[in-house]
Amino acid sequence: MNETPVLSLSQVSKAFGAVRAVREVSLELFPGEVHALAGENGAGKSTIVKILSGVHRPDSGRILLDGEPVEFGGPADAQRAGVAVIYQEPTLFPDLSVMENIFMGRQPRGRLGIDRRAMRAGAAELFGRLGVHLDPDQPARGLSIADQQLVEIAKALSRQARVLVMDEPTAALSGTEVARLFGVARTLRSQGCALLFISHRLEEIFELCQRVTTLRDGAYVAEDLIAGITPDDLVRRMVGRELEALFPKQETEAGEVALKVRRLTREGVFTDVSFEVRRGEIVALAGLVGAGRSEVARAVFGIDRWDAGSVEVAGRRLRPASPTAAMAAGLALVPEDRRQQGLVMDLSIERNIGLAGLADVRRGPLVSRAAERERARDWAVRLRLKFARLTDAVDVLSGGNQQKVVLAKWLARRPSVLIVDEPTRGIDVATKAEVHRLLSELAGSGVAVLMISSELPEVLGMADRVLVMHEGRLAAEIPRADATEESVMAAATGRSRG
Amino acid sequence: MAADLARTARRWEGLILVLLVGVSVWASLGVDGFANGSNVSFLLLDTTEIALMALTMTLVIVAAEIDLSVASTLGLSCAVLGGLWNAGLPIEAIMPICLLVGALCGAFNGLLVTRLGLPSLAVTIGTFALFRGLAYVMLGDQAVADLPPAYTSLATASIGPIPLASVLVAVLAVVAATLLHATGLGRSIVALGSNEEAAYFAGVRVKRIKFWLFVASGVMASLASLVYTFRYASARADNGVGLELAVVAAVLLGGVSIFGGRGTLPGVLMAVLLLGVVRNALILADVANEVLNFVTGLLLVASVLAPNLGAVWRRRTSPQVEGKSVS
Amino acid sequence: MTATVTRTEAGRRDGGRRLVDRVARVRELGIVVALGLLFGVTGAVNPSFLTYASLRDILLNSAIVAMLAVGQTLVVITRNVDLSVSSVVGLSAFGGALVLADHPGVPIPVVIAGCVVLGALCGAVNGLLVGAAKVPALVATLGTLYAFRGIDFAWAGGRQVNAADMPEGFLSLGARSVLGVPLLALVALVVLLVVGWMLGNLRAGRELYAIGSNPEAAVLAGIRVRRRIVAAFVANGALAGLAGVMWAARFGTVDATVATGKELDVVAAVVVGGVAIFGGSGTVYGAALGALLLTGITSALAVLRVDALAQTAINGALLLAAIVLDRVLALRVAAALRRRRFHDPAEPDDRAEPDDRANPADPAYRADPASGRTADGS
Amino acid sequence: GTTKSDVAQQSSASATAAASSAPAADPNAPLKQGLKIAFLPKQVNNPYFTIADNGGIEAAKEFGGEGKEVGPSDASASSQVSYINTLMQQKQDAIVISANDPNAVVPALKQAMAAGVKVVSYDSDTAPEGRDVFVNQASPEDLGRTEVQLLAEQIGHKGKIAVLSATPNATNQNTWIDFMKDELKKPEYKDMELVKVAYGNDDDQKSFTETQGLLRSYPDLAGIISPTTVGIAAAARYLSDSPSKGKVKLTGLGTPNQLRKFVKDGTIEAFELWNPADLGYLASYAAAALASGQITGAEGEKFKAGKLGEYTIGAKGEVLLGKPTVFNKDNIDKFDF
Ligand SMILES: Nc1ncnc2c1ncn2[C@@H]1O[C@H](COP(=O)(O)OP(=O)(O)OP(=O)(O)O)[C@@H](O)[C@H]1O
Ligand SMILES: Nc1ncnc2c1ncn2[C@@H]1O[C@H](COP(=O)(O)OP(=O)(O)OP(=O)(O)O)[C@@H](O)[C@H]1O
Ligand SMILES: [Mg+2]
Ligand SMILES: [Mg+2]
Repeated sequence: MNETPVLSLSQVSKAFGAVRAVREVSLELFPGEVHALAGENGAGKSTIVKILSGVHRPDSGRILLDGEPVEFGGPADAQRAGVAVIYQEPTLFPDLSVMENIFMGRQPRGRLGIDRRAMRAGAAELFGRLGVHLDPDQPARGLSIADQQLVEIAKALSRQARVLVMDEPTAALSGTEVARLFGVARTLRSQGCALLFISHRLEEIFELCQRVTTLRDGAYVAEDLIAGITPDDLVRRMVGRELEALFPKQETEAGEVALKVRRLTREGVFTDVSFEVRRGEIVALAGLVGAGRSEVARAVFGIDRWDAGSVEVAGRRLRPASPTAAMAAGLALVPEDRRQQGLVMDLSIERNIGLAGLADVRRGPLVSRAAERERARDWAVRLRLKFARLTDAVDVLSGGNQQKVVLAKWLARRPSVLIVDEPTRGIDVATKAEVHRLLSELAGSGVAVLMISSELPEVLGMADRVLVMHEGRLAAEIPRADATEESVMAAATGRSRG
Repeated sequence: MAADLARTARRWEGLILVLLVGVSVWASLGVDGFANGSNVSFLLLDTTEIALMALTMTLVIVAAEIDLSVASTLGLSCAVLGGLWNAGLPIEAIMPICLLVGALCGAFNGLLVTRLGLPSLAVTIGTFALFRGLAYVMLGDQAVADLPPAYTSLATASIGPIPLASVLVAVLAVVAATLLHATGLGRSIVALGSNEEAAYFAGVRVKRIKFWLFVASGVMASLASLVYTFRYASARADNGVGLELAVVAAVLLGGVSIFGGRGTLPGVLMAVLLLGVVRNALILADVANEVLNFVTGLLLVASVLAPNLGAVWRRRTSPQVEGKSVS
Repeated sequence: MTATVTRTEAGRRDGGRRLVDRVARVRELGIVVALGLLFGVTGAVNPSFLTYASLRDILLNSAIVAMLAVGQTLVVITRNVDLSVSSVVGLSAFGGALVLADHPGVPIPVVIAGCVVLGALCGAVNGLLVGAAKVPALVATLGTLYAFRGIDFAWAGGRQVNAADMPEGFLSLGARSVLGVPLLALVALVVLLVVGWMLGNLRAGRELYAIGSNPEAAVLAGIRVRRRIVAAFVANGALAGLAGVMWAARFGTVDATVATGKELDVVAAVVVGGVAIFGGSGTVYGAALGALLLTGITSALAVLRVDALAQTAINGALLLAAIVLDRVLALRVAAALRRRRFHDPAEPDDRAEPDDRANPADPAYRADPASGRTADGS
Repeated sequence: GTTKSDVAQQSSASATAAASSAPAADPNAPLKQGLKIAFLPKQVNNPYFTIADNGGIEAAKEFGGEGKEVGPSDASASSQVSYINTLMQQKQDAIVISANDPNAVVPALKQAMAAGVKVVSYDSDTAPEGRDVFVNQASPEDLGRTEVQLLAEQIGHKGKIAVLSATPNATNQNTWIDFMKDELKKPEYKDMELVKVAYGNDDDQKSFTETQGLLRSYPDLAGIISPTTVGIAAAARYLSDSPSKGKVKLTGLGTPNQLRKFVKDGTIEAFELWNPADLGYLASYAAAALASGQITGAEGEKFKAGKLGEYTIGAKGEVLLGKPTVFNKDNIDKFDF
């Protein structure tokens, strides 16, 4: 290819104090091409994205726009240069309507200020292209992570940029939305847009991209044409070694019923949901985004009040709307939104891990710092957390490593019923395998696991049984043997009753 | 971001300490009448009520709430004390009743904040007027001054230059600091102040903790009212008008983030002392009152500005540390 | 992974129902109801409360606080606060009065403009401290609250400017009416409408909401956050400056203590008016209504022959009642909307509704008394 | 336990003990030179106190002393106490104070007196054990009664009247109002009725609203007495622009400068006040006389107060400045304060 790249990085480095997040990385984005950026958690992908978007200024190296060196003083400069970015973590204005979120700072203007009608039409058109049904007038507050992600995508598309950078846009999406997104991305590509795509789902990279750059520990490893490599090659480049099988779920004997949910209803959200999870079992809760899976999990754990039905743990009814009661009964919930619900971003890694188990690290009335640290260190090592010090705020961790901290926080409590909502969102392949091994091990030791996941391979690989939700109701229960992509998707989309 | 904050906080307390020592040394050398026992004793005594209320205010603000009604609670408690004393009750029976009144005031705030989910700023602006008004209803325009000398002299008594009331403050400060910095409850308070939702998801009893924090704030305000009444030997409905801003100012100067989740009690106590020392020294030096207020304001702004400007300046000069350092 | 199915059709509209929803969701509903109750009850007890002269007085009384509340809203929306307004009002009132008294030759419009500029300068100091130097607004403006008042005291040095010292033409501004509406109220109304329109319909206005709603995202969206915050403080300062001259014209007697302690009234008006104290939502109309409600309460108590000693308490109780009423109404409306949507799945989903009980995990919990009504402030 | 009655017994016992140990006065002692006299008003930068204290500082210059004004910017008792303590540290010879709370300042003042500082209260008295002498601007009885008389003349001894006071706790105002009520009991006022005491809290806006409230709730109101300078100015300002101007009479305490416009435009017929500068002047001399040993504060002692002539200490250590001046259209231009 002898075209000049629209945007390229040449030998850029970026350090945060002692952490060298990016080391002399070069990257070229060509028009009409989707370029993938691959690497483990903390490899420096998001840092590259933030350099491209003007959030971070590189310590050394150059950014070239159409072959000319440029300096981005801030996000506004990058936007003016035609770079649109979807950040790893949603950046919405919760108080504003969805359409204003999309067009903030670029609202269509009429004679009397902002033209709301045009703005609404614009948003509706974007949602149409993405095939989502969001009300443009709805406030962004309370949108599920997936919907937030979709709004972010719409926002980036609305910029009609020359370069579109997408940092794990699909992490919270299920197959349907991903397919739509890819459709849109291909159209943009054919129109001459340059795209940068980041994902920990390797099959997505192979489906969409033409070229892939791999990073390891902040350093450039290789640039390959997708056509020329296999997924195994890519993993080897990322991890630097061979990986064992991805989904090592061991067969275990299901024990007695640990979690029993009966006719649970929360008006306007989900209706008449009944299921049970036995000790030693991993039950997956599948469905399309917005089917109400997370809502069920929240209600079971006592975050939300339910209107009817009951929840029993080990045969004892749970007091509604009390997370403390749920925790006392042995329940744990790894929530889907790690920044809002999972972590206190300003607190250190050890404090976050300790937060759910303060009773375990007590000496008399006081907290034993040593015990707290010991516990945090133990789990950090087990989950292969990449960190500088345990006293660092979780804020500085990469997205995937933050997710590991949430997991550590709940696993450290040794729950008897573990509910995990999108447990591997944003986690790299190697660690994902690690998390799966862990879940499987937990199940093996008699823990009942309820896993919500939008990633079908994960569901199929891990679950002993698959429950499928559709529009707030349980649509099907599929045993492992019958669970296939087709059967699950059919139930999830309401085409068949399983 | 957060690492930076943590470092600022550490630096902040350092800054306040340096200021405190600096001003004290300057005043001892340069201001007549500053460095003698009776003045020091008086200076300490004069910060008692603010220090007491600042202890619980710190906890409340770290939990990302605020209690602007403390001074009114103090007033109401004073009025109750005066009214019951006039009615002939023994003072030993009145004092627990006053503390109870404070607890009720706090519980009222707490209920409105936690049960209805109202912002505490709005609620306590309302109760700020309500409690003060109840004080007027209770005691009207009377001033009760014939309080038992045993207690009034106790309130001003001191061991050497250390007033008894300051001993009370010190004891409670140790309790509060231990609570905030070394117990699980303290961890929970910090966590919920920083991210309430995540704390709730982690099983922190957010509402219950907040409720009790408001109750504690009320009780502390009425404890302060006892000190106040006996110290001035005067129970009136308008006792302590305007103290709430002084308390909030001291807490903020002490490095507590108004957005919650960050702040230490040693910092706050040093800030209370710093404000007391500065006021005392400047008044002794015959500095006009308007300058005094100006200096108070400046101190507040400068204490935050200085570290910030430092950071901005360093960023300008060396882009290498533009981001946040982990080391 | 390739199945393409859509969720239930959600975006359908139903004109009539939407209108009802819209009304029910109007952010200021609670406070309008509270105002209605206040005027209704007081008027029933003492009809003279509803006479033209009385209403005119109430409008006049609330004009200054309303204008300050409008300015404060600009700042609060950006997740900041300006406690120094009362000191700015004092400074501007005294400065204006002093010039009028000592230099009778200076034309009145020049004096007014001067006061506005003085206020804007004070606002700029606050704005730079908060926007550029990143001092938390509460700390910065608590500091300047003391500092500006100190300057005022030093300037006045115990002097008082009296009505006799100021030109009649100036004083009459404080009392004159145009078409039966007091001039000061008219000024406040114009300010209200202009600022309200700007917040709702200008990009700059919407950006203020964005900044308050999520400051970090605002930076990423390319909004010039610092500039906007400084602008909000400057505008608020300018309005406080204007309020200062209005004060001088209205009360005639001016010394260095003018408007001491009024910052809490202003913040109370803003909060009662439903502006979220943590930024991002609320309207100037609400804030102005809040100011009207607060002054209305004081006026009503004065008219109702309420025992003077009980007034403060009743004032506080009514203030609380207004906030609680607003909150309860909001919860009811939200719950009703949720129930109805449940029975009619074609209605678009609004997940911002508060739960029946306050719940910390509920997005609306942390926000203002009634978030979860309209998304944008207009 | 400790109850009110035990305390009453104790304190009466200690009062008699203190009274017996007063040192004797030497009426012929010369005024000492270089006396340091500090004025502690309720609030600094309050124009009324600024005038009064300047009068006092003027007097100090006359007798070769050194006067200064210090004090809080908020009218609160607790901040006054801080100042008393620092004045004691500074070893002032005398403190001249207008108390925000007659009782709260007493412990601090007693401490100061024990350290040899003389204390004179002016404008607003402290409890008697907290000072040596109280310089009273006008007898409260006189003030209360003359205000009623002033208003009665203006409204022809007939109609409803109201009082617009400062805060409900203002000691001065409350004493005056009590005497007003007492005066109104006399037969010549049988057609007058005091319908309400409103409180403007010495805040412009509140005083305005209260005035409006009075006119609204008593449409047939004949007159208002406002014994506070902030209140009367606000009420005058409101009335001058309202249809009630001249119909509802207004009187009370105010400074001529403040009210000149309203007297000229007919809103106010007459009001009264003592000369604040003279008040400070007299208090300054009283302090000097105390510090020089001329007087001790006992009844019947006499001292000279410069241009104001000789004064005698009355009962309870009170010195009376004299009768207040009544200001009206004819004489107001002769005054500038
Ligand atoms: N603001 C910051 N301060 C300090 N360290 C940081 C900061 N941002 C990132 N880092 C560190 O830089 C490294 C790279 O982080 P980055 O977010 O780029 O990883 P990533 O490749 O996007 O990982 P993931 O797949 O988990 O999202 C990590 O070690 C992280 O801890
Ligand atoms: N058909 C639908 N149309 C509109 N809203 C729906 C529909 N089905 C469910 N919802 C709403 O979607 C929300 C469920 O979101 P939730 O985040 O729980 O979904 P989920 O299945 O967990 O998806 P994910 O976790 O992948 O985001 C509920 O508030 C529900 O009211
Ligand atoms: Mg990342
Ligand atoms: Mg979900």
